[in-house]
Amino acid sequence: MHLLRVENLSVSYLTESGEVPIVDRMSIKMGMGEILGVVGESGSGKSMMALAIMGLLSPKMRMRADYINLDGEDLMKMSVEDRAAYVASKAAIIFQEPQASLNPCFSIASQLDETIAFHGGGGRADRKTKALELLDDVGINRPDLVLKMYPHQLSGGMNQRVAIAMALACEPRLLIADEPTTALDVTIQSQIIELLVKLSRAQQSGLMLITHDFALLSENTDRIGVVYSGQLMEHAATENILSSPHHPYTKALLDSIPQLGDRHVKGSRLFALDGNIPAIDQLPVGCRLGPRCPKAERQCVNTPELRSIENYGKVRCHLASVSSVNKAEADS
Amino acid sequence: MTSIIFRQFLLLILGLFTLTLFTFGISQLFPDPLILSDAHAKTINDSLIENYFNYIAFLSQGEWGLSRISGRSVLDEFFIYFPATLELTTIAIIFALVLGLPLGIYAAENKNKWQDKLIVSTTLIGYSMPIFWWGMLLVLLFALTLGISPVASRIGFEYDILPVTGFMLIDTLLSDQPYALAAFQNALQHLVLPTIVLGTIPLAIFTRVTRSAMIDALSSDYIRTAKAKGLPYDRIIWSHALRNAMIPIVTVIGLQISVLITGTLITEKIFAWPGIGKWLLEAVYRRDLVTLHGGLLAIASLVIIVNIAVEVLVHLVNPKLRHKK
Amino acid sequence: MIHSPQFYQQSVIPSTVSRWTNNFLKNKLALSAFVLLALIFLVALFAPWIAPYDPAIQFENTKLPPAWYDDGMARHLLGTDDLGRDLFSRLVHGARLSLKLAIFVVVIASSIGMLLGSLSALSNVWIDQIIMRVMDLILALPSLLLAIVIVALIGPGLPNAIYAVAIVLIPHFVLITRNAIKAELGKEYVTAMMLDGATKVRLFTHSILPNILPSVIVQITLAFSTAVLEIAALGFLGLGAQAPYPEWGTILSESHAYITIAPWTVALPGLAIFFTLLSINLVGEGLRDAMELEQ
Amino acid sequence: MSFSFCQFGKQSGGRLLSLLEAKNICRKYRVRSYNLGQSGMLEAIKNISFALEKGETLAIVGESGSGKSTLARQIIGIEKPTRGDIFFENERLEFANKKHRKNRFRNIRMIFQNPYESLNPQARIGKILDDVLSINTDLNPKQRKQKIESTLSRVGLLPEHRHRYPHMFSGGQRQRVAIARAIILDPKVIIADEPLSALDVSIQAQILNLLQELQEEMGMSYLFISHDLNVVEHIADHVLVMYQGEVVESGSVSQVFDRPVHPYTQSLFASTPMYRKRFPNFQKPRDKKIKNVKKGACCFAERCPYSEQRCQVEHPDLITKEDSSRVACFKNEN
Repeated sequence: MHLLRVENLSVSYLTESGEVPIVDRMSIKMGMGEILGVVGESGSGKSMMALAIMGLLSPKMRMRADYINLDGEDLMKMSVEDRAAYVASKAAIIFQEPQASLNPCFSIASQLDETIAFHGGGGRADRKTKALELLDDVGINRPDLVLKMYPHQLSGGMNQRVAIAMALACEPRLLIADEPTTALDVTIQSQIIELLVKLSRAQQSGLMLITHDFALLSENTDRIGVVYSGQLMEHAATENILSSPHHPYTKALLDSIPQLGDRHVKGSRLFALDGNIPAIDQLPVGCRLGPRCPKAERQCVNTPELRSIENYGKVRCHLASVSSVNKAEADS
Repeated sequence: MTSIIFRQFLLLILGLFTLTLFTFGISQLFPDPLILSDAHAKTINDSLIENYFNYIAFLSQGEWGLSRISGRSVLDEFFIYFPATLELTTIAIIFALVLGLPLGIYAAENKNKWQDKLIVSTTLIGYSMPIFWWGMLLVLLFALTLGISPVASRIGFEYDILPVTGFMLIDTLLSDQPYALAAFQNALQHLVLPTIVLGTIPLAIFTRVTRSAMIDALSSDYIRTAKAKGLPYDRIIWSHALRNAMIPIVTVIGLQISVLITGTLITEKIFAWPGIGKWLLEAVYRRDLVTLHGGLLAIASLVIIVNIAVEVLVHLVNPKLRHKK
Repeated sequence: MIHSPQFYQQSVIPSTVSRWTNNFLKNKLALSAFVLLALIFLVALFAPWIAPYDPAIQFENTKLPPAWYDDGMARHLLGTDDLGRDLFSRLVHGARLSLKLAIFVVVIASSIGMLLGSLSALSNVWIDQIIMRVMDLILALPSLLLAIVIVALIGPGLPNAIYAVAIVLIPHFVLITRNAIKAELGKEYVTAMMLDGATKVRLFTHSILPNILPSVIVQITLAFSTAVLEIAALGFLGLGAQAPYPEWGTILSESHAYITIAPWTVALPGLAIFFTLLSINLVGEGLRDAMELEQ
Repeated sequence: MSFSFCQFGKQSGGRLLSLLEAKNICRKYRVRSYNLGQSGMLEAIKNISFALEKGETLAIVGESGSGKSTLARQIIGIEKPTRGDIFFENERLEFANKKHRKNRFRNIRMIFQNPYESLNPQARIGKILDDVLSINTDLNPKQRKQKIESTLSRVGLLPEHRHRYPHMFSGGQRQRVAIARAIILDPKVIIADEPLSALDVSIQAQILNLLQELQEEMGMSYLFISHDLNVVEHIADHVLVMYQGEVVESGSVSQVFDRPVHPYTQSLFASTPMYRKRFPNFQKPRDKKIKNVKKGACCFAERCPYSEQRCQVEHPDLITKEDSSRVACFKNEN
């Protein structure tokens, strides 16, 4: 049974001159307790997808989907109120800017307490004990002190821990972390990611880790989805993607990160995709990577569909099956 | 927190100092010297600095001079006229807040919809209203044509109310006359039109500020977090968003005080309201410089004090400022 | 040269100012307010030619209602006041007076204010503090109260009252200029320009000034509407323009007593003030949106 | 350019100096407290020394608050260091000296982190570049136009782009404009302050390649400030690791990336997923800070996994080893 199944989720932005699609027919599956990494560049729609699942899109956005099945119930069939309550009980989300995602006018205690109370946290004393426990769970040294503080008195890393504690207060089956460490320092980053992974494994809850940093996903995730320009380009197990990426975009992303031991040698260059990420209202015809793709062929002006490839996963590329066949031939 | 109060207190002293420097400077620049009392006259000599300190000394003893019109102490007169003004301005501010906050919140919730556009354009009309004309129009319509509101003054002359606190609404209730309750009602009726006239511009401003502060708050990350937690809509608006929006709103309320005093002068003239405005206008028509000096000093000190108080309040509602070392 | 790409490209990419103009022209409401304001300005400019009569001439028919009433007369389009003066002529001349004074006030206040604001932002802490404390003091003085004091000291009349209005408007310009400059100075492109070797003067004229101009322009429209209002208020209280000057506020104050007998003498000058203020505020609002400023 | 080249470099006053050298740079800021009368000094950087050779890249690595941007501000000449000297081409740069300033601004150029904020939003690109040339060179308008067009092509933009405003470019293009502005005067040193961190992954590689290309063509030296270890390993010749305003370790890229000694450097590697495999034994910094560390003790003592009694009281010196790498740690002394 799946924790999350999203089929053909589209999100568009309403303007005076019509709808601008931001997310295009995204389909994603997550098993119980699975850690899914979603990687993509800014504006690729990866955050919009998360907000759409959580029902947090701004009023100017429209979403459509065949179904969004979260822990056995289809969100698309619920009324707005039911849906909000159901999602809040099953899923939680943390954002990129920990400072901004906590209310600056309330103490940590009152924000945590509010959440615990709303999710049926019992009496005042019980709630306080629960709050202390939660802060302890996320590795905060002196929970009693932190409870009395306000977000601006805490560092970014601490605030992110508090945000995680608040998300855990809902006892979610699914935790979505939208660029949780981008605003943090390297050493703090790894602590937060480790914490998220540890909590997810301990509670057998799903974790969706959204980031632009491939390296971050390589160690921690079970499966990875690669998003480009609003479309899911590749969706497969982490080791598959890392060892033999099928989509040229994924390959380019992996190649454009300097490799270990790759030292300054005159004339050596990194692999880099040409050109710029297309503006969302000026998408190319056919494959959205087309004009930048080093392997583009004539057939790439036709829009590729997301196709399953045996023993691998799903890929949106005309050339993917060919190359995998070639690979199979070579193996035999 | 104590350090903030200390700092604001210093600013208050500094403000009052510049103010007295200003009034003292005026009194020196003009040939008609400002003499607060006979004792004060004796101390005046050639040294400016000494004169200033004497001036301060007399002011702080409460010797603000005698009115040239009535011959009474200016400070005493101020306290006779001030309650009427305070009553009117307080109620006008409450009126503007009670109406402006919900309107602003409602507009923010419906951002860019027709309700929002209607509210925003109405506030622009209110903001562009010359209030002396607005007052006359209201009097013409409600008092003179429809006759459902009194034309002027604080209370009907058939009621004889002993001034105890100076606030008509309280005094009528305190009165032991048999018509105390009727008088209270009558006083309320007299307040309606002046309140609307004086409150119109603050109402327009509060509505706009509330709207934009709420729009800012509602589009912030922490509201998204609150929504994700599944909190009820009303709680998100009235607790999480409004609490943050209060910071700019309180700041603007503070800035309105001096604008409100200007409005009071006009409103009191239209409604023959026996307050500070009437008192000062009388003084200027009859060139009573001592009264004007006292009035200017009292009102400006008041505005400075209120501004400082609001500043402290801003620090109180904003935890970021509260904990600043 | 004509075939060079420069010739072609320049016509393609509009300058910032033309982009703002386009934004403003797209805003129907602001545009109509601008047309109305321009009309008022034209009326003010050509008042002596537009007004049929001298505003001080007294006709026999006093308190004559506007021409569209049954007992109105065609030669007095908006009727006459209690002394038999032609209301239309008085309002037209009033426009001239009000706008002239308001422009004068705003020019004085904005130039002094911007000068002090720049000084405050660019000089050391002490000068900054002194200027700011004085501005705090002026902000604590209600504008009409200050006007009253000045009038009481120097005597009533237009020029004296005008100074009061100008003084009261200065702090807003000082604050907005100072804060805008301080914000600009903290921005990276100012540092970058300094590293290009730009002198302070060049930095100010090329980088800081163009970037703070939008906020100053919006402040000017705000100040203009405040000036019109305050001048009228002073006239209404009998402290500004004195009768028989055809100033809008003064006209209102004169006709206050005849509000029941000749309501149009109250309604029409008020409408004139109201529409002037409304159009200025709408234009200001439109400018703010067009120049992409945050509120 | 190898390190040994400088041994035969220009001689000045009997001393050998590199192209750009910083000696014991300190910068303190006065921190105004909200309480009246109380004000403290914050030492943003302490005793920083380094040498940058011609055509080489020195990378400065550190987290936010490590003082790496402050260091850049002292070198470029926006601020005057509280103490310490900066030598450029064997000449000590005086902060207030007009000739020195002009020379410094011409020859040491900067690329900022956020390309959008470092370009005047009200000016066309051509105007921004033209200003640089008209202030610093004697070229006539026609020559300036040629220079602008050739520089724009060089950084991968079109000559026509000079009519555009900054907001009309994408992030990567804007950083190209910023690079054009830096190289248009043919400088000798470029300080790049986190030039990639505001860019998307697929664009980062483009800009990194461009920077390397330009360096090879023009022989410039880079002072490359970054927190990204992969990138630093890829581009740098020498590395300076900073923590809380101090240099904790420095050396050639192979010294720092193959045999890091300082616990902070090690913890950086341990926190970066890609390097964890290379250095499986390195410890991450402590989750919970050690309390009561004395002021003036080792800057990393609070979070250091190997922190001992001595570390929490004394400050280790930055010791230069035989291979000319430097480390500030007691562990290394023994």
